[in-house]
Amino acid sequence: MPRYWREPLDVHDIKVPRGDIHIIIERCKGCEFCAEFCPRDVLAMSSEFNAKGYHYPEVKQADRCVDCDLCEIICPDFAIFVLPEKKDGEVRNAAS
Amino acid sequence: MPRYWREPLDVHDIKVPRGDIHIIIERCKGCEFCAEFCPRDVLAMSSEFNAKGYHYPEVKQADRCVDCDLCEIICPDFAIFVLPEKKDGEVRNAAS
Amino acid sequence: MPRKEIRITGYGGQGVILTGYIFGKAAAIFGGLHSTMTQSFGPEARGSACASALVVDDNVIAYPYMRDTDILIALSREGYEKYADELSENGILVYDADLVTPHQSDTVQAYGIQAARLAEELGNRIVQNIVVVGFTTAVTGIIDREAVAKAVESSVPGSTIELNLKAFATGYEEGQKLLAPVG
Amino acid sequence: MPRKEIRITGYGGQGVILTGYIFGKAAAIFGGLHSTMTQSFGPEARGSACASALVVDDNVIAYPYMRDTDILIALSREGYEKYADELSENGILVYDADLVTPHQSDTVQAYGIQAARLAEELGNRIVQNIVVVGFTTAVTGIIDREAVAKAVESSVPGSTIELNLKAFATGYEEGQKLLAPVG
Amino acid sequence: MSDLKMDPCYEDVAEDRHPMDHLLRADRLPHIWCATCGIGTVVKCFAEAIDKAGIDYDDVAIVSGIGCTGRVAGYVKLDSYHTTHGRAIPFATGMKLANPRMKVVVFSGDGDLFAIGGNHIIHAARRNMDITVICVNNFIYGMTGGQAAPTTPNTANTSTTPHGAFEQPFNLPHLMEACGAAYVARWTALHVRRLTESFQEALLKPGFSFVEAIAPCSTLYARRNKLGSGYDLMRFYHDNAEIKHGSDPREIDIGYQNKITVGKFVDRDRPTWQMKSMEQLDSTLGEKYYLHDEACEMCKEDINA
Amino acid sequence: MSDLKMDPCYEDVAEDRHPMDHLLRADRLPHIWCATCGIGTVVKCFAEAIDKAGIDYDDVAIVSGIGCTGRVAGYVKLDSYHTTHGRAIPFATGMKLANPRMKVVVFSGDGDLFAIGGNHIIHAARRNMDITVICVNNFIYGMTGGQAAPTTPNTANTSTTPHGAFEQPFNLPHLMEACGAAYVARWTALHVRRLTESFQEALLKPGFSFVEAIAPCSTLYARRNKLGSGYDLMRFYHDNAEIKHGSDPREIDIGYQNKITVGKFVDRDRPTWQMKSMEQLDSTLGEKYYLHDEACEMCKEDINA
Amino acid sequence: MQQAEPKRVLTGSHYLDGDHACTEGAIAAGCNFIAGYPITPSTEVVERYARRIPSIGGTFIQMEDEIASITAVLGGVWGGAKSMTVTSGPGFSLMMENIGLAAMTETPCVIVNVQRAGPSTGLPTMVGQADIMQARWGSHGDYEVIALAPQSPQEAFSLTIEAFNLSEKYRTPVMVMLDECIGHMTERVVIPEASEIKILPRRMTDKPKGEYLPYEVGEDGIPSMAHAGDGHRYHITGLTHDERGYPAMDSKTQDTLVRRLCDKIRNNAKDICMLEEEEIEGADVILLSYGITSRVSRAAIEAARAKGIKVGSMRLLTVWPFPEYRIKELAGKVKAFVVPEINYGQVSLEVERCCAGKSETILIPHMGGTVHNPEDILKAIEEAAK
Amino acid sequence: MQQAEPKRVLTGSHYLDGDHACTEGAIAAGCNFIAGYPITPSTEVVERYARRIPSIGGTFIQMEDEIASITAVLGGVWGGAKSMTVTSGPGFSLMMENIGLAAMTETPCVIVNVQRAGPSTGLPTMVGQADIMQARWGSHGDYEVIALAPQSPQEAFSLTIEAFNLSEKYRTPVMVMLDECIGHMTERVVIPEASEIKILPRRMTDKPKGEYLPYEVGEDGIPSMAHAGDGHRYHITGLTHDERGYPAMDSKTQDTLVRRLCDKIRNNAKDICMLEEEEIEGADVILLSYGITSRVSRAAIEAARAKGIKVGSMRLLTVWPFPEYRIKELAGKVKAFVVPEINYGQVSLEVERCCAGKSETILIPHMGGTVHNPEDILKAIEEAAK
Ligand SMILES: Cc1ncc(C[n+]2csc(CCOP(=O)(O)OP(=O)(O)O)c2C)c(N)n1
Ligand SMILES: Cc1ncc(C[n+]2csc(CCOP(=O)(O)OP(=O)(O)O)c2C)c(N)n1
Ligand code: SF4
Ligand code: SF4
Ligand code: SF4
Ligand code: SF4
Repeated sequence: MPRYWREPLDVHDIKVPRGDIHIIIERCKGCEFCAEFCPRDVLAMSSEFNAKGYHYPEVKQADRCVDCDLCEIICPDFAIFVLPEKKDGEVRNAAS
Repeated sequence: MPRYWREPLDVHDIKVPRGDIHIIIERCKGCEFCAEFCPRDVLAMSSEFNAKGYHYPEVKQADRCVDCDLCEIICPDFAIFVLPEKKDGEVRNAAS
Repeated sequence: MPRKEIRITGYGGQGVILTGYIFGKAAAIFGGLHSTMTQSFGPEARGSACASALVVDDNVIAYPYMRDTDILIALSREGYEKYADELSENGILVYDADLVTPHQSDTVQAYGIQAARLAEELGNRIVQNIVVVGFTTAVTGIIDREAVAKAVESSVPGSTIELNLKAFATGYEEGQKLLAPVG
Repeated sequence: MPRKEIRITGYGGQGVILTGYIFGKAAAIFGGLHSTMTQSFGPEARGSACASALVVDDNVIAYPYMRDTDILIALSREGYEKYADELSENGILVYDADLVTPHQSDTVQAYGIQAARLAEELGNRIVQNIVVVGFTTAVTGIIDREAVAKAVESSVPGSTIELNLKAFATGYEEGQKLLAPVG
Repeated sequence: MSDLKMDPCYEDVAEDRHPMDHLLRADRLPHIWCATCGIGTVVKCFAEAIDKAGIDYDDVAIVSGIGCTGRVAGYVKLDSYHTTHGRAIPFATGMKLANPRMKVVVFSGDGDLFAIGGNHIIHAARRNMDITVICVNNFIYGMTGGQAAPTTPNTANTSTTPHGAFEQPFNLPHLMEACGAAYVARWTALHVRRLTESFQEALLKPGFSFVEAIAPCSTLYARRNKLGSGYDLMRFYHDNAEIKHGSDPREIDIGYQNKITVGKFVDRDRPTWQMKSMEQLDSTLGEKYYLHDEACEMCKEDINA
Repeated sequence: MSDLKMDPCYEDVAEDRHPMDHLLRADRLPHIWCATCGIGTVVKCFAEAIDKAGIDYDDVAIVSGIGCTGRVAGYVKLDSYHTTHGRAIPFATGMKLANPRMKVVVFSGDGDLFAIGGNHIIHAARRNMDITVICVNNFIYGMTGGQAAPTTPNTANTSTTPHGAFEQPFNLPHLMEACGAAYVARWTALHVRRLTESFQEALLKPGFSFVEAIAPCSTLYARRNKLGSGYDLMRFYHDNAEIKHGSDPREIDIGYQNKITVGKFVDRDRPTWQMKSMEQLDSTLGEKYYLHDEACEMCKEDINA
Repeated sequence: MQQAEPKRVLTGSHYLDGDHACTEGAIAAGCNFIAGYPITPSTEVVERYARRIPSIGGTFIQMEDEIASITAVLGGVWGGAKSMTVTSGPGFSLMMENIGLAAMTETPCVIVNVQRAGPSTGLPTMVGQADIMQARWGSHGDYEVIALAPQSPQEAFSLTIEAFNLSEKYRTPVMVMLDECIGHMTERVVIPEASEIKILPRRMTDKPKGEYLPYEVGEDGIPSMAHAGDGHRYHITGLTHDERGYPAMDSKTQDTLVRRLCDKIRNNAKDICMLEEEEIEGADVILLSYGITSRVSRAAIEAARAKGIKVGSMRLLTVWPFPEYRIKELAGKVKAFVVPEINYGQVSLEVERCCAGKSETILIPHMGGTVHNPEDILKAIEEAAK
Repeated sequence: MQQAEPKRVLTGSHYLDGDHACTEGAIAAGCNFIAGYPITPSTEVVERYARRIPSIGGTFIQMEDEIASITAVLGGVWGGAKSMTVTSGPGFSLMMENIGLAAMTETPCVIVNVQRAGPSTGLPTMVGQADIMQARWGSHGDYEVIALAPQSPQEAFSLTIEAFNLSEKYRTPVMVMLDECIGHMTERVVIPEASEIKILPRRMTDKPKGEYLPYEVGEDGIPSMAHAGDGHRYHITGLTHDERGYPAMDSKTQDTLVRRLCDKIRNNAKDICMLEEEEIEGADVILLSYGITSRVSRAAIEAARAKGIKVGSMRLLTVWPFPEYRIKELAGKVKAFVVPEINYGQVSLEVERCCAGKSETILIPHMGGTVHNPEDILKAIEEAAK
């Protein structure tokens, strides 16, 4: 499948920012926008259904995420978001 | 008062057509369009009023009329019209 | 003053409504009376027959419409023909003599004035009605001259007050000249 | 046949209405019965919970709505949760086993089928409901298989008849396999 | 002068009829329009155009909305429909579709067509509905006594802009062009011959044709703005109208007492709604479209087998 | 995957809130829009733009009409008004005039704004009313089940054009430009960053700003036309949208599954309705205008002397 | 009366909802022009029509709004078509001005309102019966209309045909007041042979050119029509007009005209009103209902009878003109009229007025979204019978 | 109650017609936003307002049509203004959909309808009183409104103020049903000192941010408002909604909402209804009238009394809600109610219903264009008293 988003310009920088991907599964309607248009190919659709019967995304390659926020902004269901990766040692409720 | 209509191109032809001007006085609302825009300066406004209280036009120089129909077409009240002058000997109900 | 009913008639653009308004205001605001002015015109905004009606009374006016016309002011032939019959016995007819030719009548006092022409002479045909207001004030005496003048002054645009008061005076003088009935 | 009431529920886009339509048509046009299909959905055109209801009867149907659900066909969890309680004693539940997990109940016969999955296998998820139609026909026996098949055939676009009949057959076979109640 | 026939009263005209009287409801004349109002002149040009275009009177319907111009329907002796304010165009649309043989002409005011009726005119132009729209633009609402119109030029005084109009007016030809009209022209009531010609062209043009006819409203626009009478406005048009055929419609806005660009601005060929409708059915259904007796698939579907 | 937080049901999101949830009525999520519908993405971009433009949330009001897009008002946690079909713009106009401090944003569908609401939008643009209009164009009526819109491209299938659409659709940017809009842009829902930027510009632009956001209607437009889902339409936008800032709006019509020209087409300075209103009163009345305590001439007129 | 055109009649048994059945009724009645604007729950009517056009001819145009739709319908009628528009509450409200024009110009046309629950946007996909008074009073000024209320898809078919016939007979807009329940309820609809469907042709003038007056009437008070292009070159207007169709700005013409417009309906109420009565003789209580509510009431009526209550049933197929004459006849003969409506009291007000205190009127209001609970109706009947 | 702002009150005696007096009432009441579209015979109201703006502040916008006007008014209200629109029959018809929105969203606003004779374009410059039922029933779905009917320019002034106050009190659109006669009748209007004019301020929420629910109500059933920009970030919709203002698509919410919308008016009828009664005690006949007709009836009443007939007079200053309670009290105590109206029977239907056969109801219809002939009214009184 061709990639539909151009690579962010800063992709080869040394300090690549990293993101924590959060998915609110029950909001997801399985449109695949996030997975499809992710410039870093981080996401893939799960084979599981949520309660409404949709396949939702899951993180396929977490370490490739550069916190570009594209999945967050393109998601029509406010179902996915990315937070800058927490520093080591910091504790989060939900981490990818 | 300046003339507001250009002379018809055929005005200097030899066979100048002539028109019989008919005025339906009670339709007239005294707008002066006919008199003002007549390219041949045929009409003038009467000092009389009609029943509605308007001055109506009268024929000032009947022999200058070339049946160009301008007064007829510009009159917003369908109150004036021109018929081609009858040939000599022809009898008309109303002639100018 | 017992109830008096006045009809003003003409065509749109002649200031028929303003005429009624001025008399009404003169009565109700400057004359210590009650007055109700009503108007009627066709659906057509302008150009067609229109009329206003004024009831003036010492007492509160319940029924605001005309029953018998005490005074008919006719500024057009059409209007005159339409309302002439309504004029009561001993009613007063005021008319623009260039535009209206009243029928002969024994019971009506008729006062004609060439108001349109006088207005044109004053410089603007638009004050035809104010000439008539002055004239009517004089020939009918129905409302005090001062009150009517005040009503004129307070009802026309500031820039035209002078012209209008001149028209009023002109009409009033014509009226005084003519105090003998014609009809 | 005495009055029977069937509820079909799911979300918009699953063909909930068409499912009701097909059973209704099978009954009223091909089955010699009376039937009334009604529908309910949110103001939202699509995507949200929706349901259709079918009453089938030997006699003319006056009251066209559900009183006791004899058969509940649930294609979504939301729909199931909403209508499960309405199911009468000895009622039959038909559900998509991937999407709905029925509560334990002693009085209900429950038949699950992985209809969405089967439909996807058949090549188009859109026939999920037709799989369920076949399955329901088999497990409930409420309307003659022939009549239902005719109704399917005459209710879907010409180009999809084949696929739909295949889906119907698939569902029907699943139903026959599963004739023992699970609940 | 004395030998001119003067009709002593209105009924008397029969003997010596105005040559347009056969196209007029002469029994309703004189009309209600004010002295020096330009609407009558536009009507005159229109009547002339019908004759010149050689259209059978029985094949023309006039639809008007409400307004001074809206009264045109009442004076023209054609099938004529005086509808509600702003709705002449959908009425005309229905009539045209029901009776494609008719030339359906909408004759109405700028307020009627572009204020309350604005939505209908933009959609009719978009659809290229095969009607002719004549808009008498007098820059004001005449019938209701001189309120601002969506055409009132800036600073002009109206009864609802007593301190001067300030809303940007529509540039009617530009709007019509943007919506897709097939024919767009503008003239003033003074341009009697050009206007007549334009009406002819519009009547014969397939699709949506639009002619703006600028005309004096004497009683309200002229008087209120101290511009004299309609007569003075006609003189103003004489001095200030510039004929520029094919002007870019974007550049022909009208300012208060500014130059007025007139001319024909758009004349293009676009298939009409009806043509496109038929073409589309034809291309989708092919043969089937013409076989009206065959029930369509949908109908077959639910016939009792 | 297993360490990703999955909210087992809707209420559970509070702990780990989506960063936009403060701008959303999260208690109403999931929203009603279909799977792969693009409206949500446009809303997302809009929310982003408000944040980026640094506008106080209390100073923005959202007004929607009726339609799938019309439901935006119900999901955005701002003062938000879900009005009647087609009437968002006059509602917004009244609100803006009553409360000039507010940024009033109309967020609605192409049918709402350009079919039934067409007259309001052309007049608001003409007046340069200081509001921002966001039009989600999905080429169809979503809410009512997939009927033709005045944007439906020719030959597209809809429930009211079962044999293919044939009416010429509006070219929205062109129409808005012709009516006088100060800012006009078009993007697709795929252009999330550009769209967001455009919203920012529009929000900050004085006067009438208009952004067309083309978005997939999966359930009706895509499915009915066998174009797959909204996902496929997004891919189509990717392959077929051409960014051409400053294109002549006359040349950016959208055909059925043709190239789509996107970009910013108009960005011009025109005084807003309110500015012009004040200027006009000022120039006519001068000092008097500011002396509100002095009765105007008219009032003096009829005060009892 | 003529027979329907065979190519327009889908003879046979169909499984149709009320909306689709309504379309088939219109087609059978000869409707060859529909202008409409989509609105739930009515859109199916025009969607079906749009699909049916290639088989039947005719024109459907989706207008820019409901105002345009109703006005195009009027233009279509004067252009010679049999025309109809279809909407629901919000669109019905928008049509009001031009429904007035239809009444004023005596334009025969049909307006279908598939009622949903209001006010305003309300519950767009859910039932209401609260536009009944609006159908009668929604436009300004005095006029009368005819409004019918089907109770099943079968009746949506037959009453739509009837609506066309009545509109031609009385030269008036006729409303088909469906409700969402009937519109979206699917049942068997049996469409008879074309020869069994009676169509009333438009009453066209037979006057020679030059003599036709568009509002000249004979004894029955109903004028004859001419279409655009027929050569009569007549004028019509929404202004008060004389028999020539010319505006006449006086109260005498107004009096003649408005009385005639209203009386042609009022005086023919017995001809227009369709009532279904059952066990009225000797009843203690009459259950009066219309539309879906009449079906919901069946259960209550049967239960009440089972309990020995003498309850009659009166169903209004015609809601307007209101069958005043019939209620007045029955007032005093029964204890009460029980009136369930999916509104907060509309038809019940008319019942109450006509009862003149001689029988009680008991409204069972229901605000919409669902139908009544039959038990509430039963309870009211029991209460009333006491 | 607050006092009017002095700069908005033109204290003194003026010679004004009803339209102009209405404008002054609106200004005194604090109206600072008018959106309108010209229509005879109402336009003078907005024309005066446009002229008055420089002295009072505020905004007038002439919208593209009446639909835009009423909707802009609603937007203005939620933006914080006291707003009004003005129209006549055809425009009133066009406003109906969004009057429904006003009722549904409980938007306090004033709609002035200067009635002319209809239906349709009718007699645009001449009187009618035939929009009364439309005021009540013109929009789809169930709702209630308040409608007032002035009988003089003085009342056009004072009832317009009252209209604003009632709209704020009950959070509802209020209609001022002028008629052309009153609108175009000029009389002395005495405008009191600002301190004597009582203005009811809008009922704003006092909830802190985050706690405000737009449709939360206390015992009186009337919610408090917040304006755009107040920081509450609330939602309103024309859909059926719960107290949060969120759409709720179920019949229970519908029931609660629609009942409350109607009951807040119905249950307060005694507070809202203004009646002017005269010699009702011991009357044989009551002449019930409103607007211009009440003045035309004076002569008839006096003449009847002069003939020894015991005729009482009841004048409705409030037409809606209809003073049902009062008619019911009086029904049976008098022989008849005589109801002259410039229509073919509207308010008389309500009178007839409330009389429940205990008193006769005698309509004196008049189709409009002019007022009644007082003799016809007298004749009817004499007839009724027999
Ligand atoms: C629904 C409705 N609103 C308002 C009116 C009042 N009205 C009649 S004509 C008119 C404006 C006419 O202006 P325009 O179309 O420019 O025509 P003109 O009179 O200037 O020729 C208005 C506002 C009406 N008749 N109906
Ligand atoms: C007066 C009125 N007419 C019709 C409708 C029905 N209606 C609701 S939304 C809609 C069209 C919506 O289309 P669009 O604005 O393109 O929005 P979308 O749903 O596609 O986002 C229609 C016709 C209505 N609610 N009110
Ligand atoms: S973009 Fe959002 S809705 Fe779509 S698949 Fe990803 S998380 Fe789900
Ligand atoms: S143009 Fe017509 S109306 Fe004008 S003055 Fe001449 S005759 Fe009279
Ligand atoms: S008001 Fe103006 S537009 Fe109307 S007739 Fe008079 S001059 Fe013409
Ligand atoms: S119907 Fe279309 S526009 Fe509406 S929510 Fe679904 S995909 Fe979106």
